[in-house]
Amino acid sequence: MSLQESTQATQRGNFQKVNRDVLRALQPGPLYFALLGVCLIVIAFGVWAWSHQVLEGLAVTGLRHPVMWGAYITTFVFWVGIAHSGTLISAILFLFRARWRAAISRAAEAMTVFAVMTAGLFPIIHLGRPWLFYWLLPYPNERTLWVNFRSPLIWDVFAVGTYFTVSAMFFYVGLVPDLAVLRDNSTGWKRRIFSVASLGWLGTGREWKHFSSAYLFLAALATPLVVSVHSVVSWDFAVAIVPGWHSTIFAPYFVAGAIFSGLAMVLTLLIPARAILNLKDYITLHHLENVAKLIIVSSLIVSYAYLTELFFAWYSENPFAQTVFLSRAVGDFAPLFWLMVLCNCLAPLLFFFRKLRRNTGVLFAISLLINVGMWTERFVIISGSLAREYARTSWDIYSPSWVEWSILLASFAWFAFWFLLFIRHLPAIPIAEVKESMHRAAHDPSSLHTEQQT
Amino acid sequence: MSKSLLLVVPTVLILVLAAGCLWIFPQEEAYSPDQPIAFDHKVHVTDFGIQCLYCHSYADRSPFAGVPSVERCMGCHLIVAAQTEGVKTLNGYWQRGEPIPWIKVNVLPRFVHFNHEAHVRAEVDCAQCHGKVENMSKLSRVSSLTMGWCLECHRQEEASVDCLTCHY
Amino acid sequence: MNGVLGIFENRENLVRALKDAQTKGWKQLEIFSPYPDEELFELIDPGKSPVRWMTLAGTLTGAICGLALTIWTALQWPLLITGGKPLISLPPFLVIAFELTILFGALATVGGFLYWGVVRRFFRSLPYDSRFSQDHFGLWIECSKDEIKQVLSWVQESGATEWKEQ
Amino acid sequence: MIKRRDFLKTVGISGSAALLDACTGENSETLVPYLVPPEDIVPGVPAYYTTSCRECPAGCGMLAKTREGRVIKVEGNPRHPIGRGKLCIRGQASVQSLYNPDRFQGPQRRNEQGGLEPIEWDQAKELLVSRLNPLLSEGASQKVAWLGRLMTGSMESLVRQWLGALGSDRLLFYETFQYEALRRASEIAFGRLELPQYHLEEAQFLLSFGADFLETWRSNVEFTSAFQQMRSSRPSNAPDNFVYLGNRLSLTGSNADWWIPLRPGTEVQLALSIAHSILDQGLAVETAASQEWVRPLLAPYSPQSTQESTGVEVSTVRELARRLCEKPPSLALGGGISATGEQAVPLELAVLLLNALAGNIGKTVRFGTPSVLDRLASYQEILDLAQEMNEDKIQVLFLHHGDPVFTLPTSSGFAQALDNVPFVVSFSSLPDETTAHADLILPDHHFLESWGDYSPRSGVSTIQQPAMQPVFDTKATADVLLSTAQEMEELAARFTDSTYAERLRSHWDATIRKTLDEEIPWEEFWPDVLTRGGHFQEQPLLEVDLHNISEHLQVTEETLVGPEEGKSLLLYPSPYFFDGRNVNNPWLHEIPDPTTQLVWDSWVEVHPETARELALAEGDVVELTSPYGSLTAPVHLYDGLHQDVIAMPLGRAKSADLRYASKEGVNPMQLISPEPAADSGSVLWRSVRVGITKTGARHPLVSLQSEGAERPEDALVAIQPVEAPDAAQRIRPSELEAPEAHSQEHGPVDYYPPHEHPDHQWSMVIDLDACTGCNACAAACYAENNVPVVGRELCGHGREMSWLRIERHQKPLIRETDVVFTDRISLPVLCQHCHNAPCEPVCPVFATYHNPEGLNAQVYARCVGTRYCSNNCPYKVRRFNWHTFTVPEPLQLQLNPDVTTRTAGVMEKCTFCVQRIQEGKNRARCEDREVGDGDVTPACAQTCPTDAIVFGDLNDPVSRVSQLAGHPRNYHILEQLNTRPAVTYLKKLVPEKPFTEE
Repeated sequence: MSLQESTQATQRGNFQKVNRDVLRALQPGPLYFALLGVCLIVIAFGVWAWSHQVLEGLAVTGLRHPVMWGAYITTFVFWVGIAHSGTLISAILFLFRARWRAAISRAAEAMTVFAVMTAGLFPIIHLGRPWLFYWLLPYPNERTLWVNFRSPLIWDVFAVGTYFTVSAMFFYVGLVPDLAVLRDNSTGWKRRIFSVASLGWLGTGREWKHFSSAYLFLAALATPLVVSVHSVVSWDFAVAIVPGWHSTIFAPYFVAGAIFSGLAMVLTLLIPARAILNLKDYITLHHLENVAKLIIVSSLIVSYAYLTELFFAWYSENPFAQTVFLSRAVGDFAPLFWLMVLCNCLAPLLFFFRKLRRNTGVLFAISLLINVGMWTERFVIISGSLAREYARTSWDIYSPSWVEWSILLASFAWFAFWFLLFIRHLPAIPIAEVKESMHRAAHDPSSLHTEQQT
Repeated sequence: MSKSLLLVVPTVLILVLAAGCLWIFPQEEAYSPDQPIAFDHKVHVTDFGIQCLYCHSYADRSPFAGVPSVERCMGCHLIVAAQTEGVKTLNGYWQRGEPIPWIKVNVLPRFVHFNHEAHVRAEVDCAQCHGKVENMSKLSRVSSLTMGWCLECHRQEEASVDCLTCHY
Repeated sequence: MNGVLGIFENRENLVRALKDAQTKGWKQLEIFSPYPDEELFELIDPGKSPVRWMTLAGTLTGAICGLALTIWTALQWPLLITGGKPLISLPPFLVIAFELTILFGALATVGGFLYWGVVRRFFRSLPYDSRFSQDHFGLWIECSKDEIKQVLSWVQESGATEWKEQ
Repeated sequence: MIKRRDFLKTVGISGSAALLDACTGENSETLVPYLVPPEDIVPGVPAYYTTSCRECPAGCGMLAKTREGRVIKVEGNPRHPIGRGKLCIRGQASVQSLYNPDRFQGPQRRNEQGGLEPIEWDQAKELLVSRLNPLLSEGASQKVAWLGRLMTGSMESLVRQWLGALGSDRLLFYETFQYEALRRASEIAFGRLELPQYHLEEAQFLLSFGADFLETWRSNVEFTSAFQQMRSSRPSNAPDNFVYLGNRLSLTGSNADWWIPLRPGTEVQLALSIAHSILDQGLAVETAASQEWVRPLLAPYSPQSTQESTGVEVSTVRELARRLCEKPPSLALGGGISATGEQAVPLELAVLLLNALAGNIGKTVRFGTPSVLDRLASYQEILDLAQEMNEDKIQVLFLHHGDPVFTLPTSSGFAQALDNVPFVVSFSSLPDETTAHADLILPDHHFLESWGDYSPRSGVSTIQQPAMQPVFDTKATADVLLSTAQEMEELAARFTDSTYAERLRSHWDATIRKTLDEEIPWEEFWPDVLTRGGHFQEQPLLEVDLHNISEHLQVTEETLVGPEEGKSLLLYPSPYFFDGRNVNNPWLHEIPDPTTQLVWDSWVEVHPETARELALAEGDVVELTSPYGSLTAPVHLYDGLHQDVIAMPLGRAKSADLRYASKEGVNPMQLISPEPAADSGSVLWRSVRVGITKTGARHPLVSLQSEGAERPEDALVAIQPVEAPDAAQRIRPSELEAPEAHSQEHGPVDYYPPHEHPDHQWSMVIDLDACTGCNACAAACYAENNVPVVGRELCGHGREMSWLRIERHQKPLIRETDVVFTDRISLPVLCQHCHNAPCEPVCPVFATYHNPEGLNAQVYARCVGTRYCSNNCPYKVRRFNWHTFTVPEPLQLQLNPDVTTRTAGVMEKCTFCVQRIQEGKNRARCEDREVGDGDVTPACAQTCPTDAIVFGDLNDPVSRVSQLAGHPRNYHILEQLNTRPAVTYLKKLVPEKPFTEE
């Protein structure tokens, strides 16, 4: 009896601690504002660069005949990819009852939303006449002209649009009970805002019941969605006849790549975040290690895809495909290609060593490498193939101009900007879920046990 | 407060949508610029029964209908109504040997190739696009001249709706 | 709307009290919890949430709208043939249909949650204690004015640490 | 006619409007009516005027297409015997010399500071009169001289009369490239001091000693069509009937089947040894062979003896001899610029002898039709004039077009002589090296702005009509002469015609109408002349016999002055710029040079071997030094050269202040010898050896065709059978019978049913066997479709906009034997208008789609610029507007109002000239008839001198395309992609066997 008493007491203590810690995390330091400032400056520069491009025409980019797609589309694919791991962690792992995800799921979801917001900008930035972007939406107009649903770009519009809406809703629904926590711990106008945002959440049994069921179904819908989105993105290339693009393995290949890069980004974000917000007790080495394990798996899948591509090119005896892959392996694109192999295939192998994957320094470094590697991969696939198409008399080499580089940089600042706002104003870890898993841990040790394993 | 929100949010959304629709289908108000000479179609067409083709003489043999040359105007106005205000101005241009800078009323964008000849031959009445000019003392645009407007007729008359008919 | 709210420091007391209350035949009960706990909810409101039906309806609508939109717009201008493919080329249209399936499904699900989880609650004015979002549990027993005395005395026995009546 | 001001206002508006942003919706613009409507102008309806092209002396017939009173396009005049409706690239680009922004915009005078200052025409005339009157008063003779471009008919008579009135008959016609040696040779051999008329179309076998008749030699359009007739009639089992001998592989050379790279200076010996071998094998025609002087003359030149110096195998010589004679008539052409040195006359003699022995005289080589070129003043005569100028004998010198200071050997001192003349009057319309020495500039009209007549050869008198009002404040030279004369009391009485037009008519009446056999009233004669474009009549063939040429045929070792280790310098007329007269026409710079594929520069061509010796790389700037001068120019590696030679194009660069002319490598004429040839008195084009020194500077040359093989990975790919578009362009006689030659039948089966094309199915057939790669089509496309010029820098960034490119596919030339298989394919690549177009389904907004007439439509107004279509186009023919490209005033007046000008961010490409399709269909509809074959002809097909491009409706069974559809030689490029293009190619026929059997 007394034992039970004590466990209950400690649990209450823990619950209070959770609230305390999370709320404390919302108190920013000077470093925070410094970062925010830097982001804003970089964004401003990017905006200026883009307006320059709009006024001058795309001649200010490095793009050229025949390489019509370059850094912008690369970056688009990159950010969409980043988004994916968020959904993986929050939805897929949720369905698989991998409880350890609880602590990092919130951050991952936020990352998804912001990454899609960033990605969505690039198709517009890269347009020749961006002021007409809305022509890509099927809206009724007096011309009775609609959009061409056969075009993968329209699939993109729908896939990315859906993805953004769904992940945003998923993020918000999960947030509602925690907003109530904020409400109950704030006063004045903040309290008003939070009480509106939390939809007047009381935490009644019935609320929780519908909440859980909604959350479950959203997760169930998000899972096929996340697979479809990057498949669609990959079809931008796979359905084209460009040698080096036109490949059946692209969908799974890209989805794996997306999750791979996303997981890396999770590490890149969480390792500093948990230190700064000192949430080390919630986002533990154990979590990071699990992410690292997932990275190994996805890295191996990606490496396998690389080999498959090369094998196809060789075995098909299709001279065009061979030209492209030779130009990657030993031609003008060799440096990028091998950089990509180093970052995406070799570096992650280090995670096979427990010591290394439990060392935050190593984790962080390699996660950065993977980010670079995955951007390079998309660049090599997109520009590398275009530069070596059928008409060899039109071959040319492409390298991004300062405009493209600065817009790429600005996209990172833009992403960081939102993420900073997020960790400053919203609970970076799902309070209710953490409490729930604490409760489970307390009541059936088995779940604790499984937590160690997953 | 939370409850009233339930009503506020939807209303706002609906308003926004409505605004959007208005923006997509803008209202066409009649465009009627002031001309260098206050030319009165009503007088010329209704009162004196001059045919369109008399002045816009290219309409049946060229993509452009053409505006009458100053000489054509002077042809009559050397004698007719020589003292009226408008004709004085006209005479001024004639004396100075300057063409009259009429303001275009029915403007098509550069990327549209319209052919008067084809339409006249297809027996499309001038009024179908230009309206009842014979009743207009001051000329104004009656048709939106938007693509949808063209298509309406083309679909009805089973004329070509291939983009290349007008866009090249 | 009258009743009594008991505030509990831990789950066990709440469960005990709840079961007791149900035996007493009080129907209008509601509990408060800082985290989702299926067993608890089973006690208060057995059965599955109707949200699932919303999801189903949404997905079906989405699929139909997707196909309808693509096919109908294609027929708007049959001249626009591209790449030697038929006017109504289903494979690409299915992609759109799929995305809309998910989109509408998700929207409906959230709609369902908002309706049953939020809107419905707006019309029952329940009491609240800000500790419910932290570590306390609550039990609300709705009853008529004259029952209050009796309920209140029961609550005091039930292991609640605090109680309010309204 | 309308007043010029109003005219400019009208066109000014339509012109600037054409440049307006295609996206502007509501923009209030003004309608400017004519003051008095010109009877022959209906707005929106083109009016055509026959005239004569004056870009080069060939004088092709020309049709000027005008809209709202401005010339927007020029095309060949189909009823004219020269050109027969075709124009070369220079002719197509002549509209840009009309609207050239750098033209003199009015008369100018040299002021005290030595600069040019604008003046009024009245002042200008006063000034001229004031300089001429004294001469008249002192009754001086031969104090006035006229040096200018060729004139005939009324213009010539006017100038002669005018000079005569000033007491002078010094009228010299100047052209950079003369044919003095050939004329002299004809005189020696046949007693006719005239250029023979060559009839390639009748030749069974053609041998050219460096005569680049497809580019610049005499009348290139005429020769090109004749060449095509000769080629198309050749037997398919022996398709190699053209051998080119010379030390540079020109465009003409690369259109030959075989190239014999000759050591410079050995042409004569080779020609003679061929003649020798003809006699040896007893193939010669009796009349020639029987002449007693022939055998002794040829005795020393047995193939064995010449082999040493020429480096040509005995067997080759024997084969050449055999082919020359086996199927008469054949034809041997002699002496392009590249073969014009000391030995020019002997070479021409030897070549004429070959023709005589092969029995070509009177068949493919004819006399009795003197060419206008016969009347050119020789270099010697011009030197004499310079002499007089130096001796102060010339008081006033008139320069009428042409740029002698630039095009004469610099060291001839003509410029100095010019400075010694008290008063130099220039009628040039473009600033150049010569006008820099003029005291008074009275800019002449462009030939599209003025009346005139020109007779390129006897029997062909072309009328030249003003197709439009002058763009600038210029005056027709003829009218200037008349009006000045009328202001000088001594002359006024003798020049009564008020205008030149009047004089022209009376001249034609007197010299042509009155000389006709049957009496035609003027009222019928003149309109007929104007519509026909001139008056043409056949000339009788003149019988000639061969004289003894032995004492004139002294074969000597060619002496080249200059450093021993140096290379023999070969100057060649640029195929696009001739002698540099149209160096400021941007299209010509932007369209890749046909042999090098380079744009926007001048260069010196060096053989890769030589480059290796001198450690030179592409783009290195070298200094070339000869005893007479030196210049620097960037290096281009070209393997189509004899190793002892370096070559340089003439006329791509000028030092004059012209915005489009290159400033690199001017002026090669500094390098060559000022000495005239002893026998013919012509310029010694091949006279020096030049030393090459690396300056260390670099000037990368811009090529629009990436040479795949230069990249490492391609070295690996080369092992694989890479199917670039050049795949299977060649076909050998034996394959002609093979059924799989038919690409149509064995195409893969489609999953979807084919398109339906109820009314028309437009299609194009391009015959690679006919295409010479002259690029006239490309220029026509630029002119017709408002294709913007982007300039050197953007070309370097791969932003060129050309809708039609001619790819040069030529493997590195193998030099194992003395005879090289040229193996050059010129592949015109334009939008293939695929029926399964990969570009279409990827466009999100339907900006491109397949229209019911089989066109791959591109709707600029709808394009948002995703550029996906371009990525997905395997032919890489789509062009993207990286900027909103504009042109300087008044070049925009040339823009075609029927074609939307594109703005930044929009994709564009070949449309099969859809505006012409619409126009043709509309015309047919208005005339209540079906569209027939030939009603619609795209600009490229229209101008192609070899008719390599055929366009038509596949639904029409009698159309030419339908007939060519099942041709055994046809194929689609990248057929394996099953894009089903509407453009079909006919493979080039290449020889199966090596040149010599044994």
